[in-house]
Amino acid sequence: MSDHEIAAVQEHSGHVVHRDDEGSKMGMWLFLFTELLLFGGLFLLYGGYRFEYSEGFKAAAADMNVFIGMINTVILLTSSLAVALSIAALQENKKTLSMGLLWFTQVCGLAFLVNKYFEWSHEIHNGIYPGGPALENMSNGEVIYFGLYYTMTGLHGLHVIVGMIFIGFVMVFIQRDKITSTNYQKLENAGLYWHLVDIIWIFLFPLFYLLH
Amino acid sequence: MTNPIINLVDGSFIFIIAISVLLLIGVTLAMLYFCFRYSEKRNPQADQSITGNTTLEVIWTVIPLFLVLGMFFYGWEGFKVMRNIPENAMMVKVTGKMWAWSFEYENGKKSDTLLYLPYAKDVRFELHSSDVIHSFYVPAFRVKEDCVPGRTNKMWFNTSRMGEFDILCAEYCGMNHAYMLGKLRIVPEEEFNEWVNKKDTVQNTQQSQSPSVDTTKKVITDTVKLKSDTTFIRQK
Amino acid sequence: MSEQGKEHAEHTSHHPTYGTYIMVWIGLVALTSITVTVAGIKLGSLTLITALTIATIKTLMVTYYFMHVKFDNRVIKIFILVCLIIFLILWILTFSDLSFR
Amino acid sequence: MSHTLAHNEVSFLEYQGKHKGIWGWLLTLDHKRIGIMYLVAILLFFFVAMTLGILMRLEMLTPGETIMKPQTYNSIFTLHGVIMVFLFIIPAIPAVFGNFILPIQIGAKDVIFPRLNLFSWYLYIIGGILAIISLFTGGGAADTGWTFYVPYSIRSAQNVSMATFAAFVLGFSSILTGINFIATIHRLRAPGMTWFRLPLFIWGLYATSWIQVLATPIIGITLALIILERMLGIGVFDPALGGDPLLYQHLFWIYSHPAVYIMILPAMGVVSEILPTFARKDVFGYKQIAISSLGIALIGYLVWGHHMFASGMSNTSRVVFSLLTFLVAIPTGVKIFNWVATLYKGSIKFSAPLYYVLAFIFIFSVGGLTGLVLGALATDVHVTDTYFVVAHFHYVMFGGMGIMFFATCHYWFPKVFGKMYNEKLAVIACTVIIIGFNILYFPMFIMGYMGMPRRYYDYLPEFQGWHVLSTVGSWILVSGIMFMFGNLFYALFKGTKAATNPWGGTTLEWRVPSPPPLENFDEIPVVTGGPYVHDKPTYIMHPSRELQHQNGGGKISQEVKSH
Ligand code: HEA
Ligand code: HEA
Ligand code: CUA
Ligand SMILES: [Cu+2]
Repeated sequence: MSDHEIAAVQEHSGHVVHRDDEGSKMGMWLFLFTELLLFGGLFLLYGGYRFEYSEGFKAAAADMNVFIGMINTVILLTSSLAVALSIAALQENKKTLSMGLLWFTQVCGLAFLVNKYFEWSHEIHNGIYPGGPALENMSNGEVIYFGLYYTMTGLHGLHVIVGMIFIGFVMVFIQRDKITSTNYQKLENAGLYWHLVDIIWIFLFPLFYLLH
Repeated sequence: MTNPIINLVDGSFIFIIAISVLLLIGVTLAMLYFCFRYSEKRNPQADQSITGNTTLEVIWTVIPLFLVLGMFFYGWEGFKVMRNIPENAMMVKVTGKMWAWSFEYENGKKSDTLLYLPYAKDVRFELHSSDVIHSFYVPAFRVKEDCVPGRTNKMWFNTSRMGEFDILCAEYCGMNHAYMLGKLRIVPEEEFNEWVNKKDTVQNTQQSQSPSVDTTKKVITDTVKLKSDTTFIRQK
Repeated sequence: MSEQGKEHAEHTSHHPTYGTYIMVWIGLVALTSITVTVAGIKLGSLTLITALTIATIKTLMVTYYFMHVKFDNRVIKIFILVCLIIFLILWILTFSDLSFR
Repeated sequence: MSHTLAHNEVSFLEYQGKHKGIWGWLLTLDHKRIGIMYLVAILLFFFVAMTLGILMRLEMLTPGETIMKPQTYNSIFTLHGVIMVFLFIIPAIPAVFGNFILPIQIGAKDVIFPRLNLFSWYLYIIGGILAIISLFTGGGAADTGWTFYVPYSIRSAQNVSMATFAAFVLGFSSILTGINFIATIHRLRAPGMTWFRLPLFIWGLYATSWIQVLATPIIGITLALIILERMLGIGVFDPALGGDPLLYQHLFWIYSHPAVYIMILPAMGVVSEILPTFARKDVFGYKQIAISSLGIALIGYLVWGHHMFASGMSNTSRVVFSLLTFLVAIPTGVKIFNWVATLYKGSIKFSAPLYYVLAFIFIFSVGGLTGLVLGALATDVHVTDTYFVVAHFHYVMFGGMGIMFFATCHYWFPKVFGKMYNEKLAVIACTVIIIGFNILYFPMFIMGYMGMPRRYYDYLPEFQGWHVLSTVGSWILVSGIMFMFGNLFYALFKGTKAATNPWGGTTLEWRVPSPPPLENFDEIPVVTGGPYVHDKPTYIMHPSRELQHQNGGGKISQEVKSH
């Protein structure tokens, strides 16, 4: 038996649970797949309905504020950058920088949600909500569009919140030196989650805002 | 009178079942024979050298492939007939609602529960629903198709047999799904014409609350009672 | 087990630098503004196609660099591919119904 | 290397860790204890659902009202289906025996994420409790059928929201188990355990886990949408608002067809374990069986439309789905043929698990072959939504997966509990079950072809003879099942002590004591050969001791590498 194999065997027989970063990352990716398919079902519905009601969809989307959508896209892209940078910073043992970048991410997440809040309340104010007065008079395609709009952006918003909580926990761990420059897989996983949330928005944005 | 749909459905059924039974017998007999021949008693020492055989694997991949393709094509043949609705078929509009069938003929004649059709005619059905999904099923003619709210589905068959047949609802639609029955009465053409051109009688205007099929009379009385206390949260 | 050892070693070594990340970000923002502009010009059915193509490119950039897939081992790449293939199958088969109804 | 074997001699059942008594179970991170907790919970739900099945059969004894009103009947088949599918058959083999056996078979001390494992058990329990609460709250038990088809599920006044939410939570639990298994199989295989040395049960679980991860989210979102529609009236599926009920059906079956392979693949994995053990020889066509599991999982994604042949789906789509459906028969056939060939020139020892497996091969073939009748377009239009379908899926689900669950219980019982049951009685019970099963379900094929629709509270008088026969069959089946469980329960308390390897199995779980110690192995074994090699050892259980014996142990590393 080579030294290497002996080491491997011994490592496995130790009673301390062996830290497996690669496995942890794999688990996170598998989880991301389930998230992707969760939204995947909705995207499929969107595709199906857009095919059936392309005119209604266009009419409904005219109501969307492209500017807010674009701002939100940039906000999320920037926050993704911050998370990616924070990992690099932590790897170089720059704890303060890393924490700062994560704070910045949280602020971005919050800003995104605030924008979303104003957007939703604007629609609701205009009577566009399930059973609302404006929606009652709209065509089937428009009703479906708004049904999907609320569910998809709503679910996405929920994911932003979950991502922020996830990052919040990670920040506590970094503060307490549970996550360090040699043991940063949890931060990476939080990052992966955050990027996924970003990717989903990358698709939601053109699908709901940019159809003229 | 031959009816292509019945023949093709029954034909492909027999074809698939025949192959299946042969395969099943083959597999089972081989299994039982091996169990008998190679039991511990008769064969104390297993032959460890047998771990696979590529020729066999190919055989039992390729042959089944052809068998199932055969089954597919037979089924497809029947299906083509089912979906290929004759141009000059007479049309009946079928509407399913909880829990009764109603039929409307081309001349505007309406009928509940009871579907009169002339003998030896191609009949096309347009299927509608006014609430949830139902399925218009006439077992005697081997056809069914769902009635989906918001859509118009189509099906057809040839009324190749005279007599009375059951119409059933084959898609679960709530409490009285089992009582959503109808009767198909196929009569000689003259008799049908007479019926279809007669002005609506009392029997047809009385908006039957529940299907009035003789066979289920007994149970209907107490289900009508039950039905009235089923509420729907959002009645559109 | 030696396989695992190697993965460990790989893990810490190359990650992109700050510069790369920032370049990627600039690219992403640029692409975003392109989609918005293109959507403004009336291109008809092309709008959707360009929008989705750009979104796909952006996604590739995010996964490749921000999510470090570029530096991951083969297993994760294959996983992602499997997931995408399945997703594609769902689309194709669902549209085999919708587009022929 | 320290030889602290002492604590490892205590079995996981007796081991007292941080928490004592019941907390030692409820807070355990040990995969074996979690497996047993699943077993208890799943059996509980299984009994409930079986009782509902029996009640349905009683109702069908006579036309008209026999013991219940239509509304009750509709709720009962819904619950029967929901519990059987989401609470019994999907988790049964993976969550119970997958959890228990998987880490041992690949030579690991636990699954890779033990906390997640416990968490998914709790999700399972929460889902189960929600399902039960849904019976008594809101408008009463859901009455939509387990398929929750819109728009009925949106309109029904019953407590559909809670029932779908329960299914949602259960789906989440299933996803987490899947993630855990995939990562475990990738990361924690013992040295030398290459992919083609994995036991076939592991291959079955691996394929299953992928379906769990990549299909379950779809049903999650679909059911969530039903809840949203009901609560908020969001227009997504409701045709009154322009929704398309067929899109719902697509989404539902995108999950639920692959789900039937979630049910059967682990069962097929166990077949591939039991046959070589009792034939006392290597399995026939190892690679084909392993790959066909992946094949079935993949093709499983391509065929969901066969549930919608009469729904108004486009003709093109119906033809495509029918063609694809037939392809599943190929990898399944490959498995069946290889299993039968495994018996060839074996030295077959007849024990209870083997009887169940033989029964499985016959009954599952009947179920699978009748699936082909459903897959063919012309015939399916006639028999869809009739008792023919009911017969088909009981043959594959109960006769396939259910019977294999019983087989699995008998096969690993000595390993899990360290006790041995009365084998004669087990074989008698098996015989009664098979007879009862066929009398119960075979008449349904006939009724179905005659045109008896499913989910019917009542029926036309001409069907009564068959219904009576079927109900009588259900009584025979009940006696068999009660007898079987009685035998096992008795053995749990009064059984004789089981040996480490009572059957002469060759996989790793038979190398550790019965019941296994807390961390399974005091030292991770090294694997040197395939899983079903009967004539030479293929595991080195104590590599470090071996190492001391033969200087440098060049032999081991050679053998490890040789594959
Ligand atoms: C464990 C679960 C399980 C399994 C494994 C299967 C396996 C199969 N099922 Fe089944 N099925 C269900 C569970 C399952 N099914 C359920 C629950 C429903 C109803 C859901 C509902 O509506 O409530 C259903 C419904 C259902 C339908 C829809 C019926 C309808 O509603 O109209 C169809 C249609 O194609 C179908 C087909 C098949 C096929 C082709 C297989 C194949 O995988 C079978 C393959 C096996 C074999 C073919 C037999 C063995 C092979 C040989 C002996 C080799 C030689 C064979 C040949 C050469 C052909 N099934
Ligand atoms: C794993 C899956 C599984 C299993 C094992 C079973 C088992 C049984 N099922 Fe099945 N069944 C389904 C899954 C399953 N079912 C599904 C998915 C549906 C579709 C639902 C729908 O349409 O939505 C269905 C539908 C269904 C119907 C059709 C209803 C209809 O369409 O009208 C019928 C009718 O007879 C039926 C009967 C039975 C019977 C008699 C059993 C028997 O095997 C049960 C045997 C029972 C025993 C052996 C009881 C022994 C135990 C006790 C008596 C309890 C003792 C209690 C304690 C110790 C606490 N089932
Ligand atoms: Cu109408 Cu069932
Ligand atoms: Cu299916």
